[in-house]
Amino acid sequence: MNGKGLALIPRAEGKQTLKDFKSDQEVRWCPGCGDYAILAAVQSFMPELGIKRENTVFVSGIGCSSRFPYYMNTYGFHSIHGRAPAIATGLAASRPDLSVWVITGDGDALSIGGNHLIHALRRNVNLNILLFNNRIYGLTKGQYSPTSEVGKITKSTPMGSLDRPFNPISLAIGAEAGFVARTLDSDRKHLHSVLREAAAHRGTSLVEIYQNCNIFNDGAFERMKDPATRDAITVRLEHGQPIVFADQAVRLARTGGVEVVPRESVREEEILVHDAHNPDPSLAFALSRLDEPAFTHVPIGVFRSVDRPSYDQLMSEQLEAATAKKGQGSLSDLLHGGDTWRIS
Amino acid sequence: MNGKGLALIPRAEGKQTLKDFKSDQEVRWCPGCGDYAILAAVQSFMPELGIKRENTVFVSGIGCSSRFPYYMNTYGFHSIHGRAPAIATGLAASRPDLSVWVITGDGDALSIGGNHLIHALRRNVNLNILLFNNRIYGLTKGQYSPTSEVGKITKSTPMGSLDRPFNPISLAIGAEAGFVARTLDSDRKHLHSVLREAAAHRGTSLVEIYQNCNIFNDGAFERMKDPATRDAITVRLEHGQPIVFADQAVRLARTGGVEVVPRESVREEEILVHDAHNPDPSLAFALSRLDEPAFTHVPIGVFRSVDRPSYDQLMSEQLEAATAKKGQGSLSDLLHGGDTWRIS
Amino acid sequence: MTKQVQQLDRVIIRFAGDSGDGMQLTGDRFTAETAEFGNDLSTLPNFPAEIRAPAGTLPGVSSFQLHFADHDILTPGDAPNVLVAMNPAALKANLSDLPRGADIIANSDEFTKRNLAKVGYAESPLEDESLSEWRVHSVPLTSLTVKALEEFEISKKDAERAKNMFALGLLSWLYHRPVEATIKFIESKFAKKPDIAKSNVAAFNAGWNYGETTEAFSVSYEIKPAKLAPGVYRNISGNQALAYGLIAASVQSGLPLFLGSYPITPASDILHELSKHKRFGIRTFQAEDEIAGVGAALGAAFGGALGVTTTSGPGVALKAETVGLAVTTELPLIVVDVQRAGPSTGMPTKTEQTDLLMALYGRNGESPVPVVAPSTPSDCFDIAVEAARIALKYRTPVMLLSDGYLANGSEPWKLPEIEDLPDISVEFTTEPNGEDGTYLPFKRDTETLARPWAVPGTPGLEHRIGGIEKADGTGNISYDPNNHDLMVRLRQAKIDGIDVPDLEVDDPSGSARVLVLGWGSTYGPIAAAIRRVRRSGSEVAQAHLRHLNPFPKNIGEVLKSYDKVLLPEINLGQLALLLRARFLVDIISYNRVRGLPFKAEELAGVIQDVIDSE
Amino acid sequence: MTKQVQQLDRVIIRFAGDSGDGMQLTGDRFTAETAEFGNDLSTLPNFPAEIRAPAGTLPGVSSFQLHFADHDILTPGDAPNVLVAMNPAALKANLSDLPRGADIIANSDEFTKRNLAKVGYAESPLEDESLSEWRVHSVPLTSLTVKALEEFEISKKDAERAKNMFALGLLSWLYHRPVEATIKFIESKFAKKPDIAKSNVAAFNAGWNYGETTEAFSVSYEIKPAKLAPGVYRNISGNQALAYGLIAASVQSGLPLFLGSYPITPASDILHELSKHKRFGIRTFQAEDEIAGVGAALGAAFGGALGVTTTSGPGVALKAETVGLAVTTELPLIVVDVQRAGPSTGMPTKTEQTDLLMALYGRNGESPVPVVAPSTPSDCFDIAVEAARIALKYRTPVMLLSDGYLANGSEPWKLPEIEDLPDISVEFTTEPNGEDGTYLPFKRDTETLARPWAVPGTPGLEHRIGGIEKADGTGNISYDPNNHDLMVRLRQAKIDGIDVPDLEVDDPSGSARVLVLGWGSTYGPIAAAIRRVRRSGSEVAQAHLRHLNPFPKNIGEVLKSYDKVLLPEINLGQLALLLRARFLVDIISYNRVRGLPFKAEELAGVIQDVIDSE
Ligand SMILES: Cc1ncc(C[n+]2csc(CCOP(=O)(O)OP(=O)(O)O)c2C)c(N)n1
Ligand SMILES: Cc1ncc(C[n+]2csc(CCOP(=O)(O)OP(=O)(O)O)c2C)c(N)n1
Ligand code: SF4
Ligand code: SF4
Ligand SMILES: [Mg+2]
Ligand SMILES: [Mg+2]
Repeated sequence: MNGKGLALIPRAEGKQTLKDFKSDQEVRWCPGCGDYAILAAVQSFMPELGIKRENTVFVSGIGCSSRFPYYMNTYGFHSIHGRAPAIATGLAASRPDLSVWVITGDGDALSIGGNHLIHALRRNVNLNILLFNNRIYGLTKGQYSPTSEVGKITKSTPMGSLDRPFNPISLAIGAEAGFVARTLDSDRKHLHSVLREAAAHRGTSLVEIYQNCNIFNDGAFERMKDPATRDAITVRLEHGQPIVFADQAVRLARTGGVEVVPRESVREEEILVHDAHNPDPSLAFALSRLDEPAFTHVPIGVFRSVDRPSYDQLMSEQLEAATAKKGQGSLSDLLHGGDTWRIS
Repeated sequence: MNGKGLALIPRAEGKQTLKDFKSDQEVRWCPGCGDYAILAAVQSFMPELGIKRENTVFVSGIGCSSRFPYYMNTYGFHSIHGRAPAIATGLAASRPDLSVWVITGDGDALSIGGNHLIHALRRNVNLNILLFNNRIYGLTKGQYSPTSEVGKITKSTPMGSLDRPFNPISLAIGAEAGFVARTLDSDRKHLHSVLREAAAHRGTSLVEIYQNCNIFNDGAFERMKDPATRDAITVRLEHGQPIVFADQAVRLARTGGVEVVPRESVREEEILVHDAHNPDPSLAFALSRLDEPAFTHVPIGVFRSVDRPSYDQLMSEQLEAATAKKGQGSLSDLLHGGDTWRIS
Repeated sequence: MTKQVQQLDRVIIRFAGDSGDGMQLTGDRFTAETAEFGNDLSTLPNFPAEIRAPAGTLPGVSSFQLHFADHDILTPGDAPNVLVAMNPAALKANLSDLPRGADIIANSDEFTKRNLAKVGYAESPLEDESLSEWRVHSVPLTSLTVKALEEFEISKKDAERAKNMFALGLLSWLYHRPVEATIKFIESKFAKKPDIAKSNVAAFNAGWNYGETTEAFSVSYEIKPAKLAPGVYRNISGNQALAYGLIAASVQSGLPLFLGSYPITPASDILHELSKHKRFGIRTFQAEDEIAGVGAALGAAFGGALGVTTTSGPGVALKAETVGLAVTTELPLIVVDVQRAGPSTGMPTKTEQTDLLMALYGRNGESPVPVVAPSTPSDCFDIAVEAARIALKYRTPVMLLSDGYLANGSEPWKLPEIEDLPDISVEFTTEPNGEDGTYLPFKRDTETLARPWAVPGTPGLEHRIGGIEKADGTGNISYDPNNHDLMVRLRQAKIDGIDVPDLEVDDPSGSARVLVLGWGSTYGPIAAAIRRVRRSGSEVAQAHLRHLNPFPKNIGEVLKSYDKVLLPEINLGQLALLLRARFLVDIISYNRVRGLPFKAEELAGVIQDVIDSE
Repeated sequence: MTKQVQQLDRVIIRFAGDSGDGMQLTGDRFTAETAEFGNDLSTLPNFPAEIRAPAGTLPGVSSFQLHFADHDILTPGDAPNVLVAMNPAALKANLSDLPRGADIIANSDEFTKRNLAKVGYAESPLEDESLSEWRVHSVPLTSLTVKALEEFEISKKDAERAKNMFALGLLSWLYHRPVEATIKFIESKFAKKPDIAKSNVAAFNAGWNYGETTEAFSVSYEIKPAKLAPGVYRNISGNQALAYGLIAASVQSGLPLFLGSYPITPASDILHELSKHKRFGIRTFQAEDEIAGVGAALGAAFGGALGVTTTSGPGVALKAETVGLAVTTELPLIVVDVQRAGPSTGMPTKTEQTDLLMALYGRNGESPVPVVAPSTPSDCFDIAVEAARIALKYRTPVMLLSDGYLANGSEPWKLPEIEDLPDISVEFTTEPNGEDGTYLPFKRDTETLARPWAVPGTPGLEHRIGGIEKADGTGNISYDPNNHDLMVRLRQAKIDGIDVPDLEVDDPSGSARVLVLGWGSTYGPIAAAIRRVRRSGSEVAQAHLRHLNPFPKNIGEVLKSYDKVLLPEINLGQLALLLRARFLVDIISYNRVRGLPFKAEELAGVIQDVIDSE
């Protein structure tokens, strides 16, 4: 596979395997942490891209999740809290031949790093941002995060948190994101399918990955994993497919949003067919509101995937256009370019 | 008038006039700047609130617009670039008896201050944020801003800007805002009506005000002011009213968003009736996308106004609950509260 | 069997195990028993950077060191007399700190092939000769615990997890600790799970009985209570003391406390602690980042609150611009930096004193701020009140430099009498201070140079402040060159003029020629080293700075009255730079930047060398 | 009428008017004519903080000062010989700088009741006696211009706006400036509006003719070209020179330039300038804030670019955390701080030298960075290349401290020969440097202590770096205490060991007892002051620091070889603090923090006092 997102990245010569992507560093998350599953999924996914390993870079901020780059046998940069999108932007904008992945957590991406995230999304540099959302601050031992539910009791909120969480999908769509998806740590197949589309997308892609922190927020996504509840709440979005799950279907609501109704109660044509490529983000936004109140219905998959030129691409084009017009810059010409005079 | 937003703020005794709200400082914007009109509108609006002038505070960041507090004869804090929402949050959260107004620009609020803005919105402290959007950096002499249109030629982008602008209304709705509105510097009546609703709303209200910068981005909103185009593109949103303008009407589109159609071509029931109080933000979001491409149709008015408890209120309640349960804190009890022992 | 009881004057114990083994809890409980018993004590917890590094690995080792004695002591001790090693990793990670002859109590159950291999032991050190220089007590802690709990209806996993309580019981027996409080503690901790509560108590008792009955331990030890000053004591860590100090400052100033903070190691516990005390009218605000944290605190200060922000080094860097705004708007604000090893992310769980120059100079423009630093965990209480006093009296942000060692270390604290706490109450301005009933927000107090503080809600005093240069008096925006020079100097003069107590010098004979100066958390190790040096017959003076800016007025004199001044710092010489520049004194620096406190022995050697080289 | 022509050796002109009057443009053009004519020159633009303050008010006054001479000069001059005042506000705002006897050319048309009232003149100073000590030339510039343009089809407003060209014409006549280039300039500037172009040229000519024909001016002046070193010259401002220097560094290093920046006065023009030169492969990225600006530059550096970020003081504060990351990851990066008056927002359009200590210490942990500072506008070119050299050779962020005075001021610049520019090319690492073909990203060059630089895309050298402490050599995360101490010292030693040229001392006789030391933009005023002092018969030495960290190796010697060292700084003594601490030398500081450069006369007095007090 090789979508536009990888068009400028050199292809690997031989075949690569999972092992090629494992670094020699001992993995140090808590036993049982969802990060393990994601790491394994990514390591097993990378060979599929067929790009040179040395042209792959993982950039992260700070948090448990942000340790990720150490475990990938690629280039990596474990930076500072919240700033990975900014650092990755400079890297990707100046090196279109690299496949740049940002690894971040809900605190890293949405609390301290919120501004860089939303700007990266509107700017559309060729980045893949994987947001490990465990709805808690793991590394600092369990304070509530901007995705924690209201009333969350943590060390910093002994009487419960007061502020309404972000819905990362809604926020990203509101920030003009071209590619937005959600998946789950424990569903490797789905994770792979979403990563595949993200990598193929040229521009910034945001993938929210629900990740269990079994130490400080265990079971946050249990309803999506427990066979007893899973199927009744998981809404799998697939482009071009009607949005149906269990015995339910999704249709447009009169009031502007979307609603879940018993499948039998609607006509086939009424069922919403998912269009991830819709230039108007309104429907993707409406779908992101399906899980209100939280975990009644949780869409996963690609909400939105719309092509537009990536920032790095446009930047390169300007450089080329300027050079095409007046030739490559000459330092001597530049210095002598103003009003000069000679003294002899 | 006195909505919930002002419930905790002491009422003025006598009648106040515009003059009461004018400070002794000389106003120093460029002649013709849209900021003058907004200042005059706000000064003439404030007496209507009937709250004590001394309980009113204007907090701003940095930018031309952020000079605003100096001209209001209230308490004021001209802070640093982008941080006004954070500073105002501390003030409003600790002083529910104050009416706190944040004055900010498109660069101040959406570029450097983007993170504070989105967090203020989801957090819902009792603040009124007035975002003067002139789609340019005024104070630093004319670089493009996060609301400038793609291809904008400025000093920092001589070949045109590359990044897609934010739509502040979409961004705010994506950030869980409870109150979002838009108005125009030159339409004092409309400005007043929006300010009135913003002030009455308890929680964070965001008001985007289109503001002409006649020096660096003159005429940015000309299509909304020019009698020749004005009425054909301005969509006035009024709660409970069908959304119609000129000979056009707005209805739900099949693809999830909303669309503009000739009024005559639709049945009355098909015309969308604006519901600013809809708990689901999807429709408000869809309406925010009406001006794509920019200035084909620009909704103004209150997009969304939904009640939920404000952060400061919840915070006060926790303090009260804690005190109710165990009584006011005693320092001596606190210090002696752990395992103690006596040495004599 | 009656066992021998030996008298000791002091003991250093280190509990070490896997992160999951509950060593911090064990250490805390032993500390509580020891405090209750009346020994003086000092503790040093040491956790891994990871939340739970893989079980059994070296990076996963968590430890807790406790020094207790029958006299007053100053540090958690250099080298443990006893190491409790719950697994091979714990043994390996800590062995190098253990002096020959020390006791090792090892959980032999965990010395399995697999666990040994994880840390690179080919053979079990409990079984070969490699530990022959130590006194090794191999105890099958896990299986003994499981056996002791057979009768309980709990899972094997839960039974195994109680092994730390078994160890605690054993150690409690070994050192004659009172046990009632621990039993109560266990019962209340697991109040909701009575089975677990009972089994943990049983494990604890079993450990005690094991010591009492088996022959593995033939001697137990008694350490008499210390003769400390009379009063009521509790054990307290630096972070907790700091939080209590801030609450006290709020009470004593009459201002509501507003904390704007963003979690960061090792400062987060101050946020956690303060968020529990809403009954004091304390508002804790977990902000989206450090900038918002300090911004909100400053906004609250503008509104008349005692504004505080707590963080560590990287957070201080981020707050710089806002602290500069506080400097120029002259609003009170407390910025707590619990320093950790840098630069950048550095080693978040390790201690360091490397933020002093940042605290002083880490802002654009001439931007003076007072800086204070506590010297011991309990001093964090007093220094917080002192920071508030300065902030409120002089209307200025104050930097408070704690560090990881103070934050997590603990010691007995003699509780202050409330009535002895300073009155730091503030009067807001409520009346015009200018001509014609105008309000001049920058008309200064002639003595302190502080500006008046009129808060929103005060009729008639509406005014505007901001980050642009202000005209003296009116506070209006001013670009006048002479006004700017004046304001720069006035802001500096205000800070330079802060009333700071004189530096006290401990020089018993009055004839020492060498002064050892310190600041911050090095107090304990320096003082302990000084004791050693004096004990060995040399004369040496000690002085410790709690005020780093401005300095005490007598400091120049003090420095000049000694032939040599030795200044140990856990940095590359930051305070030394300041003193050299100010007093042109050739300070002798001793610097080690290892993320750890100094050891008393190490410092004693350095001090002796300086004395001898005279 | 033949007019008298008088020879002068130097003149200082100040153009002053409303922000809308085009004074900067007028000044620029006069400067260009003067440069073309071959005088040496130096300029000082001075704009209001507001974009366009209300017309006719004092805060709205914009001015441009130009000093030109038949010999080499060093500053824009202390006090103007001629003030062109386009309105009463311009007169009032500038009069106090004007020595008695100076010429005033005032636009009498603007001295209306209304305009006079705006600035508090009861009567027109042109008509009462108040200006009797100056030589006042009342010229109705506006009406003369409008009259001269009667024949053109332009609005009255446009005609009036051309009055600055009339003034320029008059001044060009008065000082015998060549005019062709100005006429060409006007024609090309208004190429799209031929009417405006023609009328502006006409206004310019009318001004010239007015001088030539009326009796208002009986004397005109000739200032011979200066005898500067042979070569090709252009006039250049500091910001432009800095931008060119960065481009040169990119060319000379062979690395593409990546600028991550956020607009801020007075640094924005560097971003503007660089964004024009995409043909050099330069990527300019206007980031969402300063943190993103430096972050992107660092990311680009990781990818092998010459990463640069440009800002002013408040922005530096915000970038601190990321610069710390660059320090610990040891990546090359240039951080340009165009200093402005602080603290906080301060006075953005005014100059200052108050960020030196922040540059050095404004980060958590021991976080050493080299610091360089240009001394003149054209030196900004060289210093940019030097900053790049250090950054690339030593793999380190470098702080470059320019300031508002250098940024906007201009002077003739003798263009360097491209082949004389240093070769600062870099070799990326492409081969394993460890055993068994491994790559050790922290295995240092034994001479420079720089680490290798392998960029993504290099097969076999995949590696990870980050902000946590790294093991020496491998770069793996390490919490080992001794490793940390080692790394802290290695990072410091690397910076301390940077090769920096020796400090040159200008001490013609070799027998001066007083040394005047400076750094940054004070070079011109200090050197001019030194000339005065020497002219008056005293001996004094001068030295100027371009490298603030590390210092030149010989600096200690230099300092100690003079009885007194005087150090003027536009701060409260920041460099003095560093030198005192390092060399225990009792530096004499002279500090004025007025947002303005020093005046040569003022400094001459200070220097003389120091000499005399010997
Ligand atoms: C500037 C700065 N502020 C705060 C911290 C402390 N800190 C480290 S990670 C983190 C939050 C982690 O939460 P998240 O991003 O959700 O990651 P997780 O650990 O849950 O994977 C915080 C507050 C820091 N390292 N740097
Ligand atoms: C930390 C910091 N960065 C940059 C600046 C420079 N700056 C001042 S205002 C501004 C942007 C102004 O744009 P906007 O917010 O849209 O306000 P406007 O002037 O257009 O009203 C910038 C970049 C600053 N003052 N502080
Ligand atoms: S604390 Fe939570 S997120 Fe972090 S490693 Fe442990 S389980 Fe994973
Ligand atoms: S620059 Fe633009 S926004 Fe600023 S004062 Fe002038 S007109 Fe208004
Ligand atoms: Mg998380
Ligand atoms: Mg703007």
